[in-house]
Amino acid sequence: MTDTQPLLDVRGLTKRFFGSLALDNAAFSLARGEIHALVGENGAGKSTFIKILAGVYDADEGEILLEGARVDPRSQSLPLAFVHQDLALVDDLSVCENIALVAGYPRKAGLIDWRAVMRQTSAIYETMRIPPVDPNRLVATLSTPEKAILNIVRTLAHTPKVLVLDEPTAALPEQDAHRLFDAMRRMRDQGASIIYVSHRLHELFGLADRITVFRDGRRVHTAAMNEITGSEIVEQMLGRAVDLAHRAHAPVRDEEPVLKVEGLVVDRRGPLDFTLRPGEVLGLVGLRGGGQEAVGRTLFGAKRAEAGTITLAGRTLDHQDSIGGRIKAGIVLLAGDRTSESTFPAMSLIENLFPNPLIRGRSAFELVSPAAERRAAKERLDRFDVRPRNEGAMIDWLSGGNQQKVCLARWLEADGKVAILEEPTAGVDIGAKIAIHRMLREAAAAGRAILVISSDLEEVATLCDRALVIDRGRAAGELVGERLTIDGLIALSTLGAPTAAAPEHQAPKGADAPHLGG
Amino acid sequence: ETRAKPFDAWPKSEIMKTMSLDEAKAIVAARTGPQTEWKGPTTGPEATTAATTVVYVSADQSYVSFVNWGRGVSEAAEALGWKAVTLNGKGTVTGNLSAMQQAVAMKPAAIVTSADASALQGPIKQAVDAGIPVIGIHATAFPGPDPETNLFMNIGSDPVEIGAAQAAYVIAKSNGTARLLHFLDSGFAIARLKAEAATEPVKNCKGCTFLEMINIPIADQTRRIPSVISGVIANYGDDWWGTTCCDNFYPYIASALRASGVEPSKVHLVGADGPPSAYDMIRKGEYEVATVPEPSTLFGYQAIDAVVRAMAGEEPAKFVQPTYLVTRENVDKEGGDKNEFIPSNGFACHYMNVWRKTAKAC
Amino acid sequence: MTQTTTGRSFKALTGFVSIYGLLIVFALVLIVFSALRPNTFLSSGNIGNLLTSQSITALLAFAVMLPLTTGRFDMSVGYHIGLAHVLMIGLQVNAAVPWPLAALIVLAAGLVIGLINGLLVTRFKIDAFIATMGMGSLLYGVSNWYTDGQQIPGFSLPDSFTGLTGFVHGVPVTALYVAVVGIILWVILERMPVGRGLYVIGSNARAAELSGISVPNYVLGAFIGSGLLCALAGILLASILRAATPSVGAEYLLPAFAGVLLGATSIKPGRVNVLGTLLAVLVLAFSFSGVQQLGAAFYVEYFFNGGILIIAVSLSVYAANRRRKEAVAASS
Amino acid sequence: MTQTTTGRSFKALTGFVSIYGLLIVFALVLIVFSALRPNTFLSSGNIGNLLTSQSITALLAFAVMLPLTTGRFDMSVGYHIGLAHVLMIGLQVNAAVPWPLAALIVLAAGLVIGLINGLLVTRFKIDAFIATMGMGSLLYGVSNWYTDGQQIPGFSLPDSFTGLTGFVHGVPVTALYVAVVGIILWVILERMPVGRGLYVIGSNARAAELSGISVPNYVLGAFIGSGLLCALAGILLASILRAATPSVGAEYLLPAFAGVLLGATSIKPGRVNVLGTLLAVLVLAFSFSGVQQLGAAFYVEYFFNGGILIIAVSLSVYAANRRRKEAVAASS
Ligand SMILES: Nc1ncnc2c1ncn2[C@@H]1O[C@H](COP(=O)(O)OP(=O)(O)OP(=O)(O)O)[C@@H](O)[C@H]1O
Ligand SMILES: Nc1ncnc2c1ncn2[C@@H]1O[C@H](COP(=O)(O)OP(=O)(O)OP(=O)(O)O)[C@@H](O)[C@H]1O
Ligand SMILES: [Mg+2]
Ligand SMILES: [Mg+2]
Repeated sequence: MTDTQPLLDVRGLTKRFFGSLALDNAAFSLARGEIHALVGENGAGKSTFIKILAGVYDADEGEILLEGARVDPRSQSLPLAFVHQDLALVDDLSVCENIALVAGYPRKAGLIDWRAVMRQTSAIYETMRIPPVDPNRLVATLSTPEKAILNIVRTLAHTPKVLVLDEPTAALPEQDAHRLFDAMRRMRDQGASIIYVSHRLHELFGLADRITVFRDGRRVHTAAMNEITGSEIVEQMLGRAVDLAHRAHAPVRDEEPVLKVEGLVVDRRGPLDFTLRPGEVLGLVGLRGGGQEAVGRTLFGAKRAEAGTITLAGRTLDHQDSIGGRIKAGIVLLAGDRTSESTFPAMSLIENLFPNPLIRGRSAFELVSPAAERRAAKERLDRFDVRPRNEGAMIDWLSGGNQQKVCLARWLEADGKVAILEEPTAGVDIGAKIAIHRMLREAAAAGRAILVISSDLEEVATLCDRALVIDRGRAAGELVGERLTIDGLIALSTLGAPTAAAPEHQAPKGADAPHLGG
Repeated sequence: ETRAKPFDAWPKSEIMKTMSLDEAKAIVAARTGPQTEWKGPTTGPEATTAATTVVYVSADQSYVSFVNWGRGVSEAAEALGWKAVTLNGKGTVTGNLSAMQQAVAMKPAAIVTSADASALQGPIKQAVDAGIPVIGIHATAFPGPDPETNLFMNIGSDPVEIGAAQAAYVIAKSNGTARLLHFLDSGFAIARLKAEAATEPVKNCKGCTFLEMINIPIADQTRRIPSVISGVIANYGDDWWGTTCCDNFYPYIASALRASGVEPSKVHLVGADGPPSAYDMIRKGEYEVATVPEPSTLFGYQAIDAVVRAMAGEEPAKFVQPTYLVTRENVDKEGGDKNEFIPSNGFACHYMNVWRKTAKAC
Repeated sequence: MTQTTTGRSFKALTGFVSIYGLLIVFALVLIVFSALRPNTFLSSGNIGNLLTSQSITALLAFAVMLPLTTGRFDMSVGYHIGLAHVLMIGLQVNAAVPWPLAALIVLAAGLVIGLINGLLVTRFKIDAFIATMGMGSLLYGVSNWYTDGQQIPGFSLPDSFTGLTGFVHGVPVTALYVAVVGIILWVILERMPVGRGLYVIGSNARAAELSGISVPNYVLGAFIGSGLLCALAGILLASILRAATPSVGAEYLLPAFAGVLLGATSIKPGRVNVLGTLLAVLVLAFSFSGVQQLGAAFYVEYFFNGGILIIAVSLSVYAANRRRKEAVAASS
Repeated sequence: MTQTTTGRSFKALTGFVSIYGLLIVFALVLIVFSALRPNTFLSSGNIGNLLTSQSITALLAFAVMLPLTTGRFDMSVGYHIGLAHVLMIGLQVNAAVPWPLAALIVLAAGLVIGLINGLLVTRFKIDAFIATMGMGSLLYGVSNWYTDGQQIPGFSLPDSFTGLTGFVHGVPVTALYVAVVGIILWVILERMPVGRGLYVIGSNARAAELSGISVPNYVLGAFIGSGLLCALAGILLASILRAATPSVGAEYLLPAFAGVLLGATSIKPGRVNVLGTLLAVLVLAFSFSGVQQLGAAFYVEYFFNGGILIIAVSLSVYAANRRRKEAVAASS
């Protein structure tokens, strides 16, 4: 064994899904004690590669060498730990049990020691320096970012030789992402090697040591992180150059607001006031538990407001409205948790695009022509560049990013006045992200008002005309125009919190306190 | 002084292997005539006037025969001022088991059951050990006490006689040329016995042909019968006679025959049990031409008589009501106007004379 | 060259099998048994008899299918048809209600029963399996209470009522009702937004809700439809049997489920659907009838039923897997 | 102040009801009926008989519960117990096999049947509901073939065999077996990682797979366990009935499911569990026995069965919802 021998070496990895190549003779090599970024456009084969390492899929060809020895993840248990792209959480089990599922069950006399299972919860949250949630809470009652954190921390329980993270930050608030990066650096310093997949390229600089780019199931480039630029990475990924500095704010139109929110209280948090004009893209950002998600859900009728008024195009909305009623009134919402709230598994792309034709103004018992539907679906798949471009394919066959495009197409193409988009580009590659941002701007230009609820501050900074930072259901501040930058957002969202004692490692008490209860 | 243990079994009747045309005609003539003569007991112990409860464990309260027997038991019990409680075995072996266990737990004066006794050995033994006599109505194949299953008495028509009556009718009315099918649920011993008695004479009759024994588990009769009838018509055409253990098959067989386009006068069915549907079909001339009914109310009186005798420590009365044939000609006689076989022999009055030591003219 | 040709035709074959597997089985059954029993298997008598009796199973299978599109079991259909047929005969015989009125009453009762099932599931949030199981027991209680466990023979049913399930120009009318109901259901499920909604609920109820679909209303509607179908089946069963027995009904439950689930392996593999259900009911009925005509022992039916279920489903699962592979291969 | 106190005690109450609802119902049933029938309801004879006969239902409920932890239905348990008890008597009566050997054969057959069920579901990827339904039909065929549809009376079974389900110091031995099996299952499901794995598969199979749980092996194991439990129940049933009838068995299917699903509303609300299952079986049996002893019309028990199922489940769903709401409210 020499020092130059990689810890993990993968060669000639090929995986066909029903004949199509997801991985085509792919190679990857991971050195000891490095953080190695893995990037590539949607459907490039990153998750497939990781699932083969995890033994979830069988490789068709190729070999995996760990410390020089050939291994088979399917039959061996290897010192590798994974955070998969799809949240692998069990909703109706408690937090501590979800942790034990991955971290292991402490046992006494061969039997599970439930007290110890609960005790290990706080220890595990400590690895990311995040205050633990109540170990007995059902995962179903956690918010999306809380789930994302849980999904990550439980893997960090033991320091494995290799830690593999597949887009962990797609739904993670900026502050928590930084806590994760700190934890990763600590683990690297303790000798672990980390594979890190992300579409948020700006994260990689300063974090990763090396980067590998996949395209069409092949490795096309590996480089040291400090020897490559963002636009080079993008060019390797997409095979073409893209202007990363896209930022197109439209002149704010001087129209009457289409949406007026006054004194809104949800989940006993608030009050919140804001307005939204046609043609405007407004970002709502906040800390984890800031309540920005609840605001969107309330506007959409998926949650009940406890106080306040919502006025849409001059008409005050009834708090008892159903979701269907709000859609009819002109509000649509793209849910952030793709797998559990957006996609319809085992159904075709057509059906995923048009799950409820009523929202396109059809009546329940009206005849729908399948040919027209197919045409409409094809056209949308084209516009959103969904691959594979087969309207009859099942949604389950698509990569994460492509599924996201389908869900986005469902809502962006629906008629309406206000579109609320939670994490609109979660898991979408940089090329597609730019295209989607362009489409959102076009939709705005055509008169739509768009509310973006995103944990991706870069997205908010580049896409939105205006951003509100939400803290405990209240607007802690507003950033417009030139002041709307990533740094500005971070500053406001941490300073905006009243007790920002240790902004780096300690979440503001106010925001987190509720999570300790239960 | 209750005696719960059964006495010795009665000698069993022999199956008629052969039956000449004349014999058959004679049997038909005898069985279709009125049943006015009382052949049952005229003496016996007096019944108690104390509050007495009898439990009737019905094999299946959704099935007309079991319901009617229970009604007979209630009627006879009420005539004495007793109380009868019905427990439902729900048509399953295990349902019968738990109903019988319940019956034992209720500590009644006696238990009357229409459920198959051989799968109830445990609780019947418990009852007998506790001094509770168990009386069957068609709970085993033959009438009389049944030491093997601990029944103090089993009440019923003689299955051999029922089969013989069916065979006689088929041979007589077809002038010795019938082609015969027999439908049964061979899960029941009594049904197998009736089948043998009904088919042996036909098998041995020169001009007749015995076609097939067709087993239809009662639990899926509704679904199975249509395709069974398709098979029958495919294999034998639509010119045949049918006999059966149980009339409850016939409404389904009739609907399958209708759906297959068979004329109502073509196929001739001879039934047993005599539920209202059989009277209806015979009256309308829809496939069914005759049935051998069971005297439900009389069975109830017989059962209560057995209880009275058991309570006095005496042997059950050695009495079996002769079988009767319902045909289109006599369909309204002997209770037929009520769609039930009620012998016109004044049995209720006779029993009351015995139980209350009276001497009313009946 | 030849290799790709065989490859392509194999592909075409598996695609065809995965969609039309049941149709193929049906054709095979027809061919084999009409060769073995040429004079009788495809005789109009046999077909009329089978179609008439299977119409009931088919209607009940539809009744099971509707809530099952949303992923909800309806275990009450067996006892429901029992009650419906008891009421249909009972009202005419005991209460001298003219049959069209009796039919309306039975349908209204069916609607109410479906509504209650639906409310138990949507408002009281009881698991559908258990709610409808409890409801089934209640319905059985009602049947037995109404009849006191006795048979009600249809002494004087009018010809117009018994004729409901007769023949017109040799065609069994009952089969026509099933065809009409089938077409209506097909249009609703495959061509109308409301059908899309039902399937979508079955796939991901939370996402359906967030698509603006009122999940409770759709589920309620599915159960009401199921109740109406049971009532219709009960009316026809009464006309076929011309006598009512409270114990009738339960034996239809498993065959109805078998039809729906076996049907879900064909036409639209992986999802319960109208045509698949109809085909499955026919396949099961005709194959069993054929075996019966060959004079098999009574228990052969059970082997046959179990065997055909397992084999047909494995076959089409296999074909569907192959087809899925090819679909992705073709599109990329 | 008083308001919050009542608020808090109301909360505690709903929490208690949602967990111990069935226990409360059970206590009520015992109190009410022993007041109404003081001499018979709680007599040792009645309790002994109920516990003995309900042991079978309880074992079958466990057999249903095991695959149901992973979300798979086993519809073959009814026919399986039928075959097991037929074999158990048949081997002794027809083939003069000593009973311990016969029991081993029946258990081995149970293992094989469970294995086949499991393979159909995991390897052939057939929907569990339909695979086990088909399997059930096959098993019923075997029972009927073996007995030719007739009863096998066991008039000369050895006392050591019939004594298997007897009493020791007035305690029904069968109930002891159930207790032992229950404890084993409880330990496996609640105190061992393998049990947690089963539950995880049941609530999110994908997550289970990504957590490194071998879903097929776990499911296979659950079906094998189910097969063994059916075989055990069949052996005991043979000892209770002392005669074998091929039609026995199917009637257990719905009560077994009712027990498991009703049980899933208590102790660990929302998830099938051992203690809840046992409680549910007892509640149904004792309330039913009480109603029978009151001498109600026979159909009242159907109302009662259906009613208690629906009411008990609605109650505990209501309580669980309140509890969950409070949990969420408290945590936000
Ligand atoms: N289960 C599956 N069935 C069929 N095809 C699949 C399956 N999983 C992945 N694929 C296909 O394999 C290819 C690679 O997918 P993969 O999920 O590895 O992409 P990815 O690089 O992770 O993309 P993303 O950035 O969108 O997550 C895609 O074309 C996808 O459609
Ligand atoms: N949910 C749907 N189901 C079926 N067909 C649809 C659906 N949505 C759109 N279509 C059909 O697809 C075609 C294009 O749809 P699209 O909504 O893009 O049309 P459009 O250009 O907005 O036209 P319109 O003026 O009718 O709104 C039309 O024929 C439409 O009927
Ligand atoms: Mg991916
Ligand atoms: Mg349009």
